[in-house]
Amino acid sequence: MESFCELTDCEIDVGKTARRIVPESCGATVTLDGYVRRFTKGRESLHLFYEAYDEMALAEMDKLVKTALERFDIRAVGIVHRLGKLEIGETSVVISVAAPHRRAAFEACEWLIVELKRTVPIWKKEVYADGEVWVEGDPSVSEPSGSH
Amino acid sequence: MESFCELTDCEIDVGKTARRIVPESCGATVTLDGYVRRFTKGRESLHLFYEAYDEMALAEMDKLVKTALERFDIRAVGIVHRLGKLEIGETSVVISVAAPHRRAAFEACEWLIVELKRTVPIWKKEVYADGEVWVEGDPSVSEPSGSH
Amino acid sequence: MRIKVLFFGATAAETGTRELSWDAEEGMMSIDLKNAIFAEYPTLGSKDRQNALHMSVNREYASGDEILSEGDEVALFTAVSGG
Amino acid sequence: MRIKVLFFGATAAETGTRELSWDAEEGMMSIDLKNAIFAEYPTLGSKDRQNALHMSVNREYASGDEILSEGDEVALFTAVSGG
Repeated sequence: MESFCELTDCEIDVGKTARRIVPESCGATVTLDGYVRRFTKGRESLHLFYEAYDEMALAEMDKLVKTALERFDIRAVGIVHRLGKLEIGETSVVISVAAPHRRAAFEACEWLIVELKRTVPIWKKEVYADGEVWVEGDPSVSEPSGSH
Repeated sequence: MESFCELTDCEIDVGKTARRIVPESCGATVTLDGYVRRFTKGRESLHLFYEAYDEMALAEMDKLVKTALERFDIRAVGIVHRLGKLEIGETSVVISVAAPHRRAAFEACEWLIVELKRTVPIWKKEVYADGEVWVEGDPSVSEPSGSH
Repeated sequence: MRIKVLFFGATAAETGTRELSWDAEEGMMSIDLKNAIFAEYPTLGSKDRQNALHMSVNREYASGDEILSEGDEVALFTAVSGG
Repeated sequence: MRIKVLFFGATAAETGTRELSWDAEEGMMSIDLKNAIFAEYPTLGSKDRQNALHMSVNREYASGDEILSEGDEVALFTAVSGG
């Protein structure tokens, strides 16, 4: 069973992504589907735009998967992050974790999204009716050098 | 946005199920996909068979959804449980939880599967090459009268 | 009065039936019906096993002290194993 | 020696460029290149803002004490906001 990390400019099929990692030794897959909210802190987004440092983002995602496979009793991980222009409600990121037992899958999935948001070089631009803003991550949680 | 609980004799499309509950106020959906393991405690299952006390199972699932919506900062829940004969790898249960923020979705999804396994009147029969066994839940965790 | 009694999964297999109409005395408590069913179906197993079975009355988990009425639906089943 | 310098998102918007070839002295430390870039692009903001920027060298997060070599790839970017 192969884990995978991908960046894509196309719409993500969450169900298909999750099903790609199901090994026979497993009993549960936990999937996080993150998508574009219409309102952020009360302000309405028209759409979002994601940009990545592609090669480094893939390398950092691979590191996260490797660490998760060592750290949790899980068998496979699939991560897909969308890039480019996203409409409201479209999926920006999917993280699926398959495990023999669900507890480890929940833990690993949540750990992976926290780490992805902290370390993987991808940036989000929010586009409003009256302008646009590149969102900066929380610097207090984003100290990637401490984790590698 | 409507939450839903269903029993079905047909294959479950996990991705479609998860997408039915996405409201605009949300940013994350966490989905548990539980499926049939080939091996349970080292013994190989040919297939599984699930049976429910349908009306009571739906009523108990509705109670769980209601409690989850009160207890966690989530907006919608979708639960589908498969009944009848299931082949190895087929999905037996899907629980999807949509929330403004992912933390509550993870918590509620995990709480719901634990409670579902404890209180919802559905039973599993494991069919082996040399016989079949109705699985009994863990009586130490299954004391539903205490929770209602 | 008539009580509808249901069995599922293991209890259906052990009693060889899924549904029956039980003739009960007016005002019977659910625990007494449960014990009467155990007396009728020794295949439901030992006392310990019986204690591990759950009972519902009208699709709600029952504690045993429910007073039954004509047409009530009572089910006896093992600890659930869905999911 | 030539160093490939990359900007993304906010830093690309602020410098008006996404990639440039920087002529650096042999054996330069990454922190010194970072400071030279800040001197060239004051639009990258205040000292505090600069301190909040991340640097990578050859697609690994950098601490500043890396010795640079011909052809290295250095990127400057804000705290990440994917997910």
